Amino acid sequence: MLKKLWVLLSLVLVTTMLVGCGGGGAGGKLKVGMVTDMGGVDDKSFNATSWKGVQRAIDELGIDGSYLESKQQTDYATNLAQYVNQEADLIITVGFLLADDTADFASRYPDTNFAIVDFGSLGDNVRGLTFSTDEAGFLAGYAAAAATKTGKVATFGGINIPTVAIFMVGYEYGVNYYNQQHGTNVEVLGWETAANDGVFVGNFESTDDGRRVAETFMNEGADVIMPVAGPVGLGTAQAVKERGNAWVIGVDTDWTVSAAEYKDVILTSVLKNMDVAVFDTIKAVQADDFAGFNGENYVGTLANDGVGIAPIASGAVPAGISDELEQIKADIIAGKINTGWAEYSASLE
Amino acid sequence: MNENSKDTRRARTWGIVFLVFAALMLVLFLPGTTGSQRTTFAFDLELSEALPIGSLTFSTQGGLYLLVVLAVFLGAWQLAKGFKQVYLILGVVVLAFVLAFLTWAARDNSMNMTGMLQATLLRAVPITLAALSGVMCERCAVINIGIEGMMLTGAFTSALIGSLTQNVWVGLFAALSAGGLMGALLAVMAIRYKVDQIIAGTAINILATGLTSYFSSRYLQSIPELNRPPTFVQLPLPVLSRIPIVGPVLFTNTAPVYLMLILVAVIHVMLFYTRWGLRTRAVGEHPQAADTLGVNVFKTRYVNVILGGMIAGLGGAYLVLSSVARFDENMTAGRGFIGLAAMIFGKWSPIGALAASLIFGFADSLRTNLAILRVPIPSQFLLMAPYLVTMIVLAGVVGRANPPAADGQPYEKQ
Amino acid sequence: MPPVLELKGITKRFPGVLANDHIDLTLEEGKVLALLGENGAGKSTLMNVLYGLYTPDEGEIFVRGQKVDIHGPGDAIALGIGMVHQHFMLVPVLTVTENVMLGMESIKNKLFLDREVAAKRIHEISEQYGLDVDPYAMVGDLPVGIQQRVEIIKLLYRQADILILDEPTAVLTPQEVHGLFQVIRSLLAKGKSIIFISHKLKEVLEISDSIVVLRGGRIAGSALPQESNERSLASLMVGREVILTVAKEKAQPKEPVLEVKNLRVMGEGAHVVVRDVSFDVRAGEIVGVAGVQGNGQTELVESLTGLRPAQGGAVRLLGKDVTHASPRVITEAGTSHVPEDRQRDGLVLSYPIADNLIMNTYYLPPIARGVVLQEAAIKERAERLVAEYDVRTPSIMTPVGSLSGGNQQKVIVARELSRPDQLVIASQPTRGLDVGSIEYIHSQLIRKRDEGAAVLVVSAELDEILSLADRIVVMFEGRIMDIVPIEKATREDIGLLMAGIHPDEHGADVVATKEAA
Amino acid sequence: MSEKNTTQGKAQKRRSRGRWRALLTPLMAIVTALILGAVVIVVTDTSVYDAFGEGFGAGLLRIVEVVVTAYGSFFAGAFGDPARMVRGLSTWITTGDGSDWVQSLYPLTETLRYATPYIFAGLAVALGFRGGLFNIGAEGQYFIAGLTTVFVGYSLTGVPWFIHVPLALLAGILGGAAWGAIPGYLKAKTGAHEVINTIMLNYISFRLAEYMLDVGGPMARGDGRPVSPVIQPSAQLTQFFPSNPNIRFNVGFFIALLAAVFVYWLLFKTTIGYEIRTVGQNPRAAKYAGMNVPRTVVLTMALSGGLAGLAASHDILGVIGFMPNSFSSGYGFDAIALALLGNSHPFGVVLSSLLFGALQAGARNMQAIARVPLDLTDILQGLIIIFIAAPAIIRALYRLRTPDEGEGAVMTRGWGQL
Repeated sequence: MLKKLWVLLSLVLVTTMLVGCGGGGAGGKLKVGMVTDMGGVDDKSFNATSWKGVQRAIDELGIDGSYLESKQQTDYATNLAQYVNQEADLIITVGFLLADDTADFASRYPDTNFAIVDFGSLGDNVRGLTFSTDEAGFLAGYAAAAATKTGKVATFGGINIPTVAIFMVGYEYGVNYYNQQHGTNVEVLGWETAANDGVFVGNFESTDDGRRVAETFMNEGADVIMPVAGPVGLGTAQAVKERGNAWVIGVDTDWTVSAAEYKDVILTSVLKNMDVAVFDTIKAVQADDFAGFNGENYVGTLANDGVGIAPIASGAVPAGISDELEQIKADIIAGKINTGWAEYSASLE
Repeated sequence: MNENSKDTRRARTWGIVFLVFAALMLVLFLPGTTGSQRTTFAFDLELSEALPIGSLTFSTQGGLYLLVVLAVFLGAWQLAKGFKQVYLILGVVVLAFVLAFLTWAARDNSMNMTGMLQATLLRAVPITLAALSGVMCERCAVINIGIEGMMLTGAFTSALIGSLTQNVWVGLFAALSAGGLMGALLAVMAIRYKVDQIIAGTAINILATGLTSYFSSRYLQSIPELNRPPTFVQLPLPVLSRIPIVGPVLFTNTAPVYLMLILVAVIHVMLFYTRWGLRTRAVGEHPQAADTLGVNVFKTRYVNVILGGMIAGLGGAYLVLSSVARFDENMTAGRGFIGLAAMIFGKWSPIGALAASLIFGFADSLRTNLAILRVPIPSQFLLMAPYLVTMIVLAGVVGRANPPAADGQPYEKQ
Repeated sequence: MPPVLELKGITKRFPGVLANDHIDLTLEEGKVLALLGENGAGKSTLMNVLYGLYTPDEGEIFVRGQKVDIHGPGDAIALGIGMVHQHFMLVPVLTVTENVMLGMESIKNKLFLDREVAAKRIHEISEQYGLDVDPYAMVGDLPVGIQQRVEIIKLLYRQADILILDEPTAVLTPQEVHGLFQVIRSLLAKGKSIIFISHKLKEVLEISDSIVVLRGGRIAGSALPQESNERSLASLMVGREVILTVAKEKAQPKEPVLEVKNLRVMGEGAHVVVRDVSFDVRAGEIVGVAGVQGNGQTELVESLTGLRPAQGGAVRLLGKDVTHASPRVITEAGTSHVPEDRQRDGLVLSYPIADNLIMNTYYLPPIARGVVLQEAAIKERAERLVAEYDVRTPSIMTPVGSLSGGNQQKVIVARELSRPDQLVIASQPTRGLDVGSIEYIHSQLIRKRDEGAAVLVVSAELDEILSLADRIVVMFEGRIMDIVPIEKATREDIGLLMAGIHPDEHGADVVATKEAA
Repeated sequence: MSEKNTTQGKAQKRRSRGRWRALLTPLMAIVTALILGAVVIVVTDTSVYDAFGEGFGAGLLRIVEVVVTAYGSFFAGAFGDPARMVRGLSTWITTGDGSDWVQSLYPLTETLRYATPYIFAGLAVALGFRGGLFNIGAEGQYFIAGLTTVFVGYSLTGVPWFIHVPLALLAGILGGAAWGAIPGYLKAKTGAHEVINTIMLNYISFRLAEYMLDVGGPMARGDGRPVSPVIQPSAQLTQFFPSNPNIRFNVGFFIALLAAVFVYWLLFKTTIGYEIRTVGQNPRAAKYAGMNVPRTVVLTMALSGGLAGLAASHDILGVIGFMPNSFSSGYGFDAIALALLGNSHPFGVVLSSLLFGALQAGARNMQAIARVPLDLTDILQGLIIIFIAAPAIIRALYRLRTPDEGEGAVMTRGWGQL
């Protein structure tokens, strides 16, 4: 009985090993690999949005695209090595936590193209994809201030890291700018750039926390809330939807599309068009005349539509506000308005 | 005589503790205030049916002094005469301290007390259900450390089945079944196979995390329609919901919240006043004794552990069907473990578990309010607070809580 | 009329053991059948078979002439069979009423426990049989004797008419035993039949109508009390002539080794359980501490060995103050300790014998050099002690848990007595052992005395104290009732002292501490 | 005399056969878990349903294909490709270019690298089990040790490696030990159960690490990211294949093996280990024997924490080179499985860690080739724990004979006090 089992086992082992090693190798397609950070590809945030860009490239450009999830810090290099060994043409890493490993691989594989979301330049063959989210957050803050009836707007984050906080910084500055322009006194709950601290739920998982924090905000009189915490924000949207007399501001993508069930309470969304940046990067690499990144980076701004805000819910703000927002957008592009980046960086020193 | 002197010494210690609290209020909160500052506590909630009672605005320093005087008075009385219910008075003094903290934090600002109490209860719901699950299992001497996994399973199932059927009750029922199934797995391992119960629970946690995450990434994420369950609507109870403060907090809730409150009461009554409860407690304390009187120890344990699993499943379903209307990986975020701590803190009684969970819920909602009021404590430290509270509570205040005598021991027919 | 209970050819096997080998028993209505035998003779197994806790491999049971199958306690209860276990089956945190009604609850309103009705019935039963018990008392707060009454009430509540009493007198004072016998007689008068299990010859002779002696799982013989005496029953029980007294020389006490003065000790739950106890133990004598279990002896020993802090008073060992010393300091000062519960306190059952033999010397040379254990030395020592103390084991690497109780105790005795200590404290040294092991351990304690050590023996068995001790300290409710030299000790007097009654009415207040002072 | 010898010989033979049988149950547990894992993979693969739409035979074929692809890539990722190894070796011999040979070893080195922190963490939990303590806090101890080890790693400059590396390792040990000693102390002094306290300390340690590494925080690198500075080169653990930096197999693995030998020696050959085991098996007996039970409890938890800390030291000094604010690893719960699987014996832990290392390395390859979510490893691990903890299930399933009961560690003792 046991002997037979052994024979069977070893047979299975041998065959599976033989088959397993045959994997890999793609046709003439451009091979693009994406390495997520620990949130995984279904984080409802930057991993998901970046993957959307790759998916679009698969559909529209006919590339061979795939992703590898990371569960722990040491997985990044493992996954990068996996793609390097598969001789991927472009490797996209998502999140600043992968910067060190990306830099390392980029220097060792100068012929491979890399792109990293949320981090700046790392070398000639790496394209940094960064976003001036404060600019978009500024517009959202301005719109929020215009939309509030209670004079209080709120925001909170998952964990206090720069890519999260920068949304909140722009938001606060936008509200203040509105106050300045309209002589109002709209208050921001949940973030203070000067203190570099605010309301954080401490994770990107517990949607219930998002709901409870939203309820507390509403009880304290806020009627616009911007959650910067991945799926936790959907808990906020649910709370606001049930209450009905407040607004949510989506982040990363247009929530009226990605979370359509909440579209009635979504004032607008702060767009961080990572998918566009990723898609553009893939497209550039696929182009016939592509000659390497040569240290060229991508900074998503209002100017190049790398960041922006989604259309504002109709009737939510007074009629003139859209025009004002257009003007502000132009002023930001022209560098006439401070969106808070400088002060925020200073507070980090 | 010796025993008496020890008692007086303890009484004196408590008196000093109360005075220290008073001194802390003076030192910590008073210096940062000015005479012109005013604190506002609001009590009305928007959209609630409760009769409005307005808000309370008072001088910050005045409020602080009042609370300090209260604590000093209680401390002095304790030193001089001593209270019979020391722990009750301790509660009052701690409450005074928290109020002083809030008075200080909300200086030149306002805070909605009713809102905070409401958040306290709602945040306590999943923790209480987790703790109740623990009570059910441990009262018959099966340790359940797999509550977290059972909750996750319940949450996942309720999201999936709720979405498929678009019926909250079916979703809830599915979560109960899934939780019960996980409970049955624990029961079989603990009772039939006599596996170390903590290890069995750990296995359930790992397995449930893996299964829910795996199926979530295979199905729920790619097909959003599978992750759009309906939710329970609020059912304000007639008349009761119009009472100020109490109405919005207690009587304007969804069915699972009422269900939780009813479960606490029912399990408490069942445990201490019915045949099932008597047998359960006997099995947890002295299974042989129960066995020799013809009580089926194994059956009692199977039933209780499966029921415990169902309650944990309900806790998961609450998060989905009564809170956020979707499942996300690891969305329980440690509530099962906090519930376990609440069970111990509550001394294995349902009402105690509720009380302990409310303390955790309060710590949670308090830190949100404090962060909104821009208390200059880094958010990370505010986030640590509930865990620190748990440790302090376990180490000091409850001292040695006594679990059911046979807790964790598999029963063998001799 | 058929006998009320009849067992025919009951056989029960456990892996490697034949616990009951074709046992036949007959119990007549209104009579007491005594089941006599040593520990391990198969009495408890037989009764567990009868009570449905075990299923017999062979044999038949007849109740009132009807053949019955008993698959669990529920069946036994339904047939009117009830059992008072040697270790009480009571839940300490429940009340008397709750304990009694458990499994047969009175219910009101279809759901709720009806404690009043049950309490009323308990009250009736206690009136009827002279069992005075408060139905609302918490069982854990009751003294042992009362707990036993609760157990009997449990049976009567279930209308049992065949009562099995398993070693009911083990935890009682002679006076309480007397009370129990009165209860038994009133039960018989109401037509109940009783199986009385014991290994105490005197009691069996006093209460029973017929006697069956078990040995090694078989019936060794049966007897009628009026035709038997202690000696004949004992030889039936043990299978050979036994010497019921221990041979020893008269003690030659020398200087005091242990001096205890006004010692106060708290028990669990912050009650004082040892109250101002003073006595001494001299080199070359055995002092026996007599008393019903739970009168502070356990805490006294724990305090003397450093396991429980003293609240007041002083303990001096060889002139050195050790009142607040740690167990290790006390051990190193020259104390051996045979703990009361060998499996719980004295051994690590999963360890081999060799590892158990080094439990208090593991850190000393030659067992350890620095922190490194010396395996050769451990083995050598184990081989030597196993041979010297007659531990019956296949190997020194056998886990202690697989040895018999007697051999387990010998391992502890070997470990403790092999050291050149001047003080030996032995708590219940022979509890639950067979006669052979008891004799052996007694002889070792006496050898130790004769070598000049001071020996303190605590035992709940009055016979053990009477046969071993040179002086007897009697404890009651944490106090020393009296200290009696063996020459002046009589069974009856010591029994009265154990029950808190001073036989000498005039000296009651004076005698308590005179010896120690 | 000679008779005695032969009986002893027989007994020995029986014992060694028993040992093989003891290995059989875990093996069957793993196989069973893999089979159930395959069921999960197949059931959740839509292509299988499509294939069944075409016909029953096609469906069956597809099932085999799915399973073989999944587990094939799994084994290839865990152990490598034998053919490639041979090819690489022959190239090396003929041309002197060893890079192919080294590259072919990559999967194997990944397995060993994943196994290294597992050995440390598994030893931590196993040591706790031996001492009757249930350390669920390896994760938190890992975090705190990460902070201390990385601090020494980056802040100390100008010291040679043979001073820097031991110092950084020591920092990790001390950090973990301190964090482990807290619940030990609380248990010894107040009876608060270590399970709850270690869980609480896990959450606290995450927040603490977040605070320390927060941008602008005390240990932040200062490039706008919540990560620590990179450690000095002198603090790096020696890499074995510097020619191929993708291979991050380092001397840490051998430190882990040394740690296992040390724990074995400590537990079974020293008086300290004797105390730890006695307290674990029977704290009352330990107290009666004059051992200082509270001190032993604190010591056990500190040692356990120190071992968990070494896992962090390995990951930082040998693999990542810095500490990010989300350092999470899941080692805490995995370690429980490892200790259990290894029967709380140090060498058993090494074996089970190798298994889990293979599981992790294989799963990553399985993700890349067969696109099976990584979460499958959790399912497999959960199942393996269940089957190992309840060997009766496996024995019943495969009709194996019941082995002789030997000395096992007392795992936990409920909420009971010392």
